[in-house]
Amino acid sequence: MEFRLTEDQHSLQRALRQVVTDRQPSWQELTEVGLFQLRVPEPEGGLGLGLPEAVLAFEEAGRAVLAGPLVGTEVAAAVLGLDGRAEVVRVPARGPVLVPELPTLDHVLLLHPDDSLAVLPAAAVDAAPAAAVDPDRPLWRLDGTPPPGERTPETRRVAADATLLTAALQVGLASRTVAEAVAYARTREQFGQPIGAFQAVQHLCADMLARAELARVAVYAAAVSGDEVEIAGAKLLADDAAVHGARDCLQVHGGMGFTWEARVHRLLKRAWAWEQAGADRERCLESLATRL
Amino acid sequence: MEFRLTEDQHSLQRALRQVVTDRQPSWQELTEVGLFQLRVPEPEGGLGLGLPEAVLAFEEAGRAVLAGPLVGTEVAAAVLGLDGRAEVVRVPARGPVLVPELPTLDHVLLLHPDDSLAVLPAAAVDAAPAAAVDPDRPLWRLDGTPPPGERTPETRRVAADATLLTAALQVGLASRTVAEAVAYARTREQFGQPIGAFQAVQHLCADMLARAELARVAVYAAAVSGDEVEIAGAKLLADDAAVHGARDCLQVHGGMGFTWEARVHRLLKRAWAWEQAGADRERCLESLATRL
Amino acid sequence: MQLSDTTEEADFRRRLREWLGKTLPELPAAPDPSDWPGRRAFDTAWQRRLFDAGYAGIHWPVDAGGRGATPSEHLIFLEETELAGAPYVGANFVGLLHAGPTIATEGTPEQRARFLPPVLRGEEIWCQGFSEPGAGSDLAALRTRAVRDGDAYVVTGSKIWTSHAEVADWCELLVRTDPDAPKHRGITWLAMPMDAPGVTVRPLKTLAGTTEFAELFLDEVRIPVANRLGAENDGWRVTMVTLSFERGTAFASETVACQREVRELARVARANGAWEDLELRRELATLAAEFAALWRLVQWNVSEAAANGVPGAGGSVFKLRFSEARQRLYDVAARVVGGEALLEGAWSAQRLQGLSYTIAAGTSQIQRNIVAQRILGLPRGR
Amino acid sequence: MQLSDTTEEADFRRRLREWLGKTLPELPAAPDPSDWPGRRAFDTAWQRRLFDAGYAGIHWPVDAGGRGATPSEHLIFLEETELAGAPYVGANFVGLLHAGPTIATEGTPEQRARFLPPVLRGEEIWCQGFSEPGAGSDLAALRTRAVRDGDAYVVTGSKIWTSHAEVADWCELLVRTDPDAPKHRGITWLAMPMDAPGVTVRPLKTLAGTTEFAELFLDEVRIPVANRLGAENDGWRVTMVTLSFERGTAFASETVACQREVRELARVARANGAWEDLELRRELATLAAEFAALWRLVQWNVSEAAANGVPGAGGSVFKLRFSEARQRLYDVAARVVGGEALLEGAWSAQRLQGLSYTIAAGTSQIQRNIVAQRILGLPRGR
Repeated sequence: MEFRLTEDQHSLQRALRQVVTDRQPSWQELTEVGLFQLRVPEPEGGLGLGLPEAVLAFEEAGRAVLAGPLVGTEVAAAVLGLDGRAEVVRVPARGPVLVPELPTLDHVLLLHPDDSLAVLPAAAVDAAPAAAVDPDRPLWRLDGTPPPGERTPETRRVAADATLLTAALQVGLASRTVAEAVAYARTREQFGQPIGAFQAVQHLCADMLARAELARVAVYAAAVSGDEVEIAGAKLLADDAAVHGARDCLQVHGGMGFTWEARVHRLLKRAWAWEQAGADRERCLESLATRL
Repeated sequence: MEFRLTEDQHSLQRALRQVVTDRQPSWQELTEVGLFQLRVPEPEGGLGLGLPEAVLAFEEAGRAVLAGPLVGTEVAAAVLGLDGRAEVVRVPARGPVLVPELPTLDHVLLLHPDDSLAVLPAAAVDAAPAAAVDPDRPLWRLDGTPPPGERTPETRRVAADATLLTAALQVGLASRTVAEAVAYARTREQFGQPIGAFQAVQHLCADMLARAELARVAVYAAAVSGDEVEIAGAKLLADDAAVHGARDCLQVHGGMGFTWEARVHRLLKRAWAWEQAGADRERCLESLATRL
Repeated sequence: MQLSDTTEEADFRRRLREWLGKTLPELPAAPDPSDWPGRRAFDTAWQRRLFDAGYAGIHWPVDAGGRGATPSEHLIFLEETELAGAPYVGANFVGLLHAGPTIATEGTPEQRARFLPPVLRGEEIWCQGFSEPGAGSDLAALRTRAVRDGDAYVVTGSKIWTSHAEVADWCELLVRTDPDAPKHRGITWLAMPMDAPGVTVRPLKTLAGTTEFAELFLDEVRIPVANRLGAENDGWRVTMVTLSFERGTAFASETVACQREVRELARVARANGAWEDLELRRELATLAAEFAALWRLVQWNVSEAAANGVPGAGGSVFKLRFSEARQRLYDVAARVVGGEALLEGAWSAQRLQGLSYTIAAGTSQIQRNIVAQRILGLPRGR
Repeated sequence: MQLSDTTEEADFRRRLREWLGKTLPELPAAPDPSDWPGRRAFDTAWQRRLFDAGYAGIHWPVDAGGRGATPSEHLIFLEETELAGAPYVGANFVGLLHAGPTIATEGTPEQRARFLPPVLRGEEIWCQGFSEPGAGSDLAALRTRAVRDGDAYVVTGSKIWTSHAEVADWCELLVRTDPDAPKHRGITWLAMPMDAPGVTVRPLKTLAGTTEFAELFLDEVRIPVANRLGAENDGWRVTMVTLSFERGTAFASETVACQREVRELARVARANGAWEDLELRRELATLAAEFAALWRLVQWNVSEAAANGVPGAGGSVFKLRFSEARQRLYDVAARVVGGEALLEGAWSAQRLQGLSYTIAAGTSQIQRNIVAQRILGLPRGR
């Protein structure tokens, strides 16, 4: 056992952080840096790396709160060998089927509750634009009955990988909330001292970190094992770390986090969106219960 | 509307607090002071008061963490006109039927999940002693199938009143946990100041108070309205205030609360016991949901 | 303890209900939230109707032009208007619930005569200039500066979180007149005309994407000394005194509204299948119990205030529990409606707005400090 | 990142498993918890078996008589012994995991030769005299006083929360030798023979009704200066140094145990119908996810410690989450078993014992302070 980043993994992490941090790289740049080709075999022009590397990359994407159909495009390339932009969309237990970024997509990977998968050319998808809460993640509402799919070992892999990569995004986002909260708490003064000196704020931040760190390790381990139930558990913890973290980050920012400009709210809105992407809480818990 | 204590209610509260505070009055004393005759009509030798007065009295009993079959004895007298010691026992969704204080009882009022009631002479109850976690509330485990009961408006009153009076006990206990935590936090010093000066401890205590106060008002209101669903809501909040409060009180006491002598643990053990007496959480929530 | 109406209260409730039943159908449609002039017109027209029916300033003293109703009647008014779906106080909020009562208590006869009637009749709108970007929960740390120049104060600084600034006629403004005094001591209360030169209003877009609030930028605004309420440097006391006017009713309408929302959510859940989820059903039941209890707490605080003149220390306890229950309500709503929660709509707007409940008017952290130190008597830290 | 065993690790695991499979059936029945001499005999016999098989002091350096295993092997040892249901370290805890490593690091050759072999062979039992009733989480505020008198220290004071004091041969004792120095500076580490005149052991009944701990009363106990580890007044550093020995394994066995308990609880729930309660089922699933992740965090911290020599700052993060998850586990257990939770039994005993997890070895409040200030770099308050 050596459950820590290898030197190569550290390098990958550093390189990606440089590309995505503090700027919004174009889709072209993300493609060039190989974000979607990490797991594609070398003979097919990819980097031939594994799920752990993909998870590290997506953690950085989450930290930078990148927009775009990240998860689906990676999974389409790595698991289905499909080129172009794609998004994995789950038919939820209730409520509408929502497809992010539909007009930019080549494929919609529609996952049914039983994990059967319909691979749809995006142009053939009948959907209407809907006003999304997250301004950086436009949504389209699917019309009519979702077409049926099929179940193969590959489709189960699509379901599991999409959940895991979304969990990685959430872990990155959760770490971002800790960083933003701490930075603000260090400088903002109230009642004559930085608010970060108040125990209430310190404890809020400490719990944020604890949630983010536990989720991070869970996501890394699930990437190494590739186990579906472990992935479900990791997603559960990552969602909690991201949503709860973004919520607390906003609380630390007080009124100043309540403005549109402060951008703290974008962390929360994205955390909410990713919480429903891949397997949601109910589905993860169901999966975990099957092994008890 | 004048939703506050009347002068008579204040007097009753003061008088009872004097009898029960900081001492364990005997059963004889409790009987003499009229704890079980509060609601019995005056022509029958009672005080002819109402549910609000009974709730105020039981709040004081809870604050003093009194032992004995308080709730059943009151309800037996007030609703069923039965003299002597009694306890209301609910047949739970799962697990054993447990009767507190069996050998001291005259009657066991056995409530089935459908609120049908079997009034049993205690001597006829077949049960074996069981080692209780709460040392001041010995338990007997019912053998065999609980005998069936009958449903009348009176039996529904028994169920509702027992739940409400237990909630009143919990409210008193919850207030006690606040008082004990605050008293300790004011005097115990760590790192050069009273621990009550640390924001973390202050916030724990503030939340304890907020839970206790909300539950108190809920219990008072349910006593005035007598409404079954309002009683269920009050019990839910009172259980939370008591159990959570006792738990936090122990945390405030740190290691010193962990000794048998410190007696803080008795608050928690009693709160756990009363949580399961009357309607428990699941039943209260079911009742609340019926009106939604 | 008594929860039911007295004969007088029942009578008051019946008449109010009759009047609402007759009046509400006559109202025009509510304007779009972004149409500020439309909102002002709608809100002031409603206020005028209240005035004509004798319900304006229901809790104001009679000698200030109000109805002088008992706290119980005030509560009945808030409950019934909310249940009937009547308009909110809206643009009249600051005038009726803060600036007005402050002037009624602390104003000279001339100030009362000048400022109070237009508020009651829905003719003048007030906004509040208290909060500043740098001050946050530490309200008394405000830095907007006023320098005396003859018969006027010259005011420079900025304010934030001002509602209805776009359509207000007046602003109740707190300014610092003595920078050397301890922070609560050097503050003065001024009535600022919003059309005074040097006043700039900039809409402030919130995380919900709306511009419910504005920032005020004040650049050497001249405000007559006659517009000062109370003594110079006594503005903190002047402002705080008004809180005693509130008598426990502050969140009454919202509590009634939350109870309605829980019931509505149960209906949605029954319709879309979420009700079959035992965990969600229990969440809804728990919320129902909490808001029912919070309503009882409102009634309790109002009764205490009626008897003792002040609402007591229960306000912080209420706000702590209410803020958290209401935020949880919208989180539960998001689970009930599923994917709809990611789309703009009533529930997601409430969820976003609701994020302010544990921040605005004193964060929950500050509320806990207050409860611990002022109610429980725990010592301040070093 | 690699979770699977290396060839060497797999080999180590296989041999250990074989040995456990052969040895455990030969063990006598575990003694009653209240039978202290019986417990000592059982625990020391187990230690002797480990010694004979080469597993004693598995993580101790070879030159201290240990096996010098890698952190990964140490973790495998803890995992396999827990999975196999092997005895706990029990009475050997302080000797093997604290006093021993401290002596191995800071002791003179004579001290190492005198004290270490009996610990490894299960011949001498140690207890810990650190905590005091007045100090609590502020461990360094200890007041037990030691005054030098010739070649001995004369010690007077009291200690609390001492496990196995009834059957211990030695006590690793922290005493104050310089009352005028800053509180961390005037402390000295002494090895105290438990049979020294003036030592009184009083069993301490805990809220669980058991006497797992004792109080020590020290009345002018003479302890030879030769029993001092490190320099006078340097005891705080001496004690803290040992923590680096732990290398992330502190809660490894308990984490494995909690995973087993969650599975057991699911079995109980399936048997008694609680599994039909969706909310409870989800609680169990959540706990399963958390303990699985906590086990991964143990593996992470151990790997980091193996590479960097120290376990890093992750310890506080782990303890925070683990303490709370474990307490929740027993609260959920109480809901699963229903009325049984009010009766003495394994689950209620665990629930009561578990109340200490957020208190002992630094309260959760202290852990959060540590995380906030040492890891996140937030400033100390005034």
